[in-house]
Amino acid sequence: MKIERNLEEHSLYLNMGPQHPSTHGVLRVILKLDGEYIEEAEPVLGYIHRMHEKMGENRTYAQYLPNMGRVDYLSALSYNQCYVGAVERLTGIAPPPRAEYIRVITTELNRLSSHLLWFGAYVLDLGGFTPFLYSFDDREHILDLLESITGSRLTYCYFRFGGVSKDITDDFITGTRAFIKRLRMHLPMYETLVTKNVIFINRVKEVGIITPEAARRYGVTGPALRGSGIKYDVRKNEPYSIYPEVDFDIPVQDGCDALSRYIVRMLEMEQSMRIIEQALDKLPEGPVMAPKVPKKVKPPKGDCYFAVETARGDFGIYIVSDGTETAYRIKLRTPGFSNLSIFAEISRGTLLQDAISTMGSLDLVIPEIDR
Amino acid sequence: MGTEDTKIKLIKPGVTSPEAAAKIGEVEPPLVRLAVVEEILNLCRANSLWPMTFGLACCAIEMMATGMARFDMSRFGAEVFRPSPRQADLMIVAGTISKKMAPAVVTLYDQMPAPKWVIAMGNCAISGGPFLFKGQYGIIEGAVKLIPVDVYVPGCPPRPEGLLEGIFKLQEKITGKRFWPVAQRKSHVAK
Amino acid sequence: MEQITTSMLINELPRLILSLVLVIAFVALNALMLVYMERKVAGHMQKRLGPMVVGPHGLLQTLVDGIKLMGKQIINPEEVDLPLFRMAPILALVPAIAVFAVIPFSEKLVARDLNAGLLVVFAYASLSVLAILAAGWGSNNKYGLIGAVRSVAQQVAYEIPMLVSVLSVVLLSHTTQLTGIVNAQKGMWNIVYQPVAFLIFFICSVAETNRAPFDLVEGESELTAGFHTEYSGMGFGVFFLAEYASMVVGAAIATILFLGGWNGPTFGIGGALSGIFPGVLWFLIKVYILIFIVMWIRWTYPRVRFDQLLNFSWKVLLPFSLANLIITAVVTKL
Amino acid sequence: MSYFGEIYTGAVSLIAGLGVTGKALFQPTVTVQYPWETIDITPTFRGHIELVTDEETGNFKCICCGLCQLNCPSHCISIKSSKPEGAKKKALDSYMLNFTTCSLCGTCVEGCPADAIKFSDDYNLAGFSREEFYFDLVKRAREEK
Repeated sequence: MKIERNLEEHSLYLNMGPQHPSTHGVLRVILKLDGEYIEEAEPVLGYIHRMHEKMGENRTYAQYLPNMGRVDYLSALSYNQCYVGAVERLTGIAPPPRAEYIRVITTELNRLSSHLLWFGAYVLDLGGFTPFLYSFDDREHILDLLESITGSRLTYCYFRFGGVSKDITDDFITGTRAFIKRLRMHLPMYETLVTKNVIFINRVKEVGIITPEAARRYGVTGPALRGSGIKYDVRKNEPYSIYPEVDFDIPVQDGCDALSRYIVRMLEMEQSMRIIEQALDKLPEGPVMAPKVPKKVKPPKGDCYFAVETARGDFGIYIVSDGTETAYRIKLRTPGFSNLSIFAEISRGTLLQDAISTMGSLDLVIPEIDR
Repeated sequence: MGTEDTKIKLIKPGVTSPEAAAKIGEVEPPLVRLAVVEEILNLCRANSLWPMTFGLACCAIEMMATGMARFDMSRFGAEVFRPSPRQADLMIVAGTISKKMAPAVVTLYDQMPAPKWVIAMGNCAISGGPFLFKGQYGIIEGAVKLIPVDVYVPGCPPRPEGLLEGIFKLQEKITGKRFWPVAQRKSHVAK
Repeated sequence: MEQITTSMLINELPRLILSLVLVIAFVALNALMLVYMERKVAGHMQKRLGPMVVGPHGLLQTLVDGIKLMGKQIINPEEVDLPLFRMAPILALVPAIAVFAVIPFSEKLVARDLNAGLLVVFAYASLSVLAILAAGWGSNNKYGLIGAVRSVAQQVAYEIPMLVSVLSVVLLSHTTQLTGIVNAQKGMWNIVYQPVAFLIFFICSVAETNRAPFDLVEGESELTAGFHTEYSGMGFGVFFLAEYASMVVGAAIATILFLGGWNGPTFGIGGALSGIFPGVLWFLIKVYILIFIVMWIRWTYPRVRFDQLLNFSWKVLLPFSLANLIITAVVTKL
Repeated sequence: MSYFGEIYTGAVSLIAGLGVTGKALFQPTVTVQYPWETIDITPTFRGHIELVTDEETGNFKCICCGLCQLNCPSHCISIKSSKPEGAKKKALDSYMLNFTTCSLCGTCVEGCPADAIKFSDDYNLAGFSREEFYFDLVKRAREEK
């Protein structure tokens, strides 16, 4: 029997955000609740709109670099890599091989740190506090390593057109190897503490189902897509940098739920470590900057699109150059925006707590969505 | 529960700016002020600064890192991150305040019970930081344009030590003296 | 009738006042200790130090926090139901304190040794849900309201298996007087005969005190601070006090029912040890160990989901406790 | 049977989780007690910029070309220089850094043709007003000397 009800009378509007512990920043979600069931969830964006695209039209190509560390501060180096790659493609500068290797090593370290932070923050969303501190403890080691090379802990501005700003040291290499050893020892601990925990499994299993069809429709990318059984990764599908030269797998799970996305990320950490190890083994000698990089980068008229795989998915930059020192238009295609847009659909009819686990499993970084 | 008593000893004059006190309106100046009681209260307040779980952007990650095992803000009694502004003493503005977010920031500040303090963490919260350019349309050029700021911690983002130093400065501001030694800076070769 | 009242007053009033003062002092001191312990346990579990600088190893940290909370502005948010809003914290604290009237800390140290002590405990314990409901309803906050509604469902679901598991203890010791139950465990603690009942009781008492992983009422990541979202200063402080007081109550009842109360261990090598400490100390040691386990659990697990919480109670705890009760009944009859 | 199986595996997983945190309880802490101890700040750390002085002459290495000012994405550097009568080179009058808008990208240091600026290791700055972070680098460098 279908019970007819006047929804207007029964539903409760709940404003989650812009300040809320589990929206990871300043996302606002207007929830229409029936009891604890969500009838409608409407994300409201723009609370941290920082004019990145507009700034691209106001700054020279080199001056725009620091912005790339701040669009998505958790995987800043991937963004660095994408922008630098796009400008290099436009201007035809080719970075030396050592620079490419260093880029991949540091980017993968950055991916590890991003995934570690996500892991901790996700368990925190689900109410577990201690794993958060453990993963931060591991993450601090990555930050130490990256700081010794790039000079900053979070918002890196390290890559340059035609190379990287500073060569890596032997200390960095030994430190990285030691860290990988350490993380390999710690991952089983995380598995016992969280992955196998019955409460955790019950919270994430069959929650936030993204069907492959819906994922395609919304343009979901990254681990969220691979958790739905679609094997798409920019590093394999449109290889860039030295990714074709290293051997790694793309973890795919076909559960379509939050648990699958979780497992994909945990497996990706292992793959990142594999990539770093191989890159360190193969690291060629040589300069880290291309010999002829003009002081003022002035790409010829034209446009170009370059995409990389960040920790959150497919990030692309589209640059239109009018031949001057400043870009005519810079368009950022950020993965978080597409990943969030599916939230309204998949959270409908679920419990309030499920919505939290779903949102956490999408790994949102709000400044990247609002740009 | 001595409601009258607590209502009187609300705020130490000079802790937040008079403009701020006037803006809030609710905060009455103490009728009777006992110097000893004030001093003890301030000592307690300085050592129990509960921040609000409130992150805006990049600096929020460093704020979290300050609470984590390596830097451990809890040593100073400041790890009790309260998600509700009603229970917080300290607002760490960690990140860029966009124009859309500004009313929410002001609301959150107003919701906090006095005495309350604000730390502007990072360059964005101080002055708009790297997002300040001629013709910018989206951000507030510093938290101080919205709410009274007590301590500024510059950096992009500041290291966790910077935030800890900011908390020490705030303690200094509340009690009038610095409790902890100044960190001896030493540059080392990386491990 | 009149004579009885006067004589009662003369004899009982000093005793009553004394025990009230003692209990309130104990509860307050205990809360200070427990919050400190909680922060230290959490800190070291997370490989950090916890409070360090206020007092030696941060011992005075919670005292400082308490004084600070007293000195905060008291805010009455707009459109709150003021009587309810202000009453709720007190309503939460009073039952938690009142229960101490019947809890025997040792053979002699008990304010009122009622022969229906167990029932009094549960009567008071179930009052706490009213306080949460009043707080959530009265504060005119949607998070608070959802928290309060969750609390009611949770309390109803967990009280039943709790009472049923307690019944099997009552069957064993043939009394509901708390001292009687302890005295019945002189030879062997009830936990040996009733491990299932103990587990169920323990889980339920964690749920009743709204501790993680059952802290849905104030589930930080969904409901910001749940029912006490709108409480500032001492209003929040009193809720905090009540939470820790009811934690002690839960652990104390578990100790009395299953762990032999003030008796030292009488079996194994423990038999030699039991004479060392006075009864009160044994009692407190057991209570604190149980509280430590509650904290350990809190800092380890994520939060359960609401429907799973209810399912767990109705589908696992209740059948097990009923089965346990039936088996106990049959065995004692045999 | 799966009903009991689930309860059993669930209980085992919960106890295993307790084991992890219980073990951590007795492991040494990783906290660095900040004001008393400090972490090694790497030499590459990017603090605010400082002027470099020539060790031989004691003068600033800065040649007042203004490249840093020009390259800076957030326009936080302003240089004033003058050419004294008869002198060959320009002399630095003031070098103002508005650290509150700096993004620590390093463009100024890398672009400097004379290696006249470097990153400081001021990692724990904090102050009561934002004007404290409008650095007059010339004055700062002289004071340090």
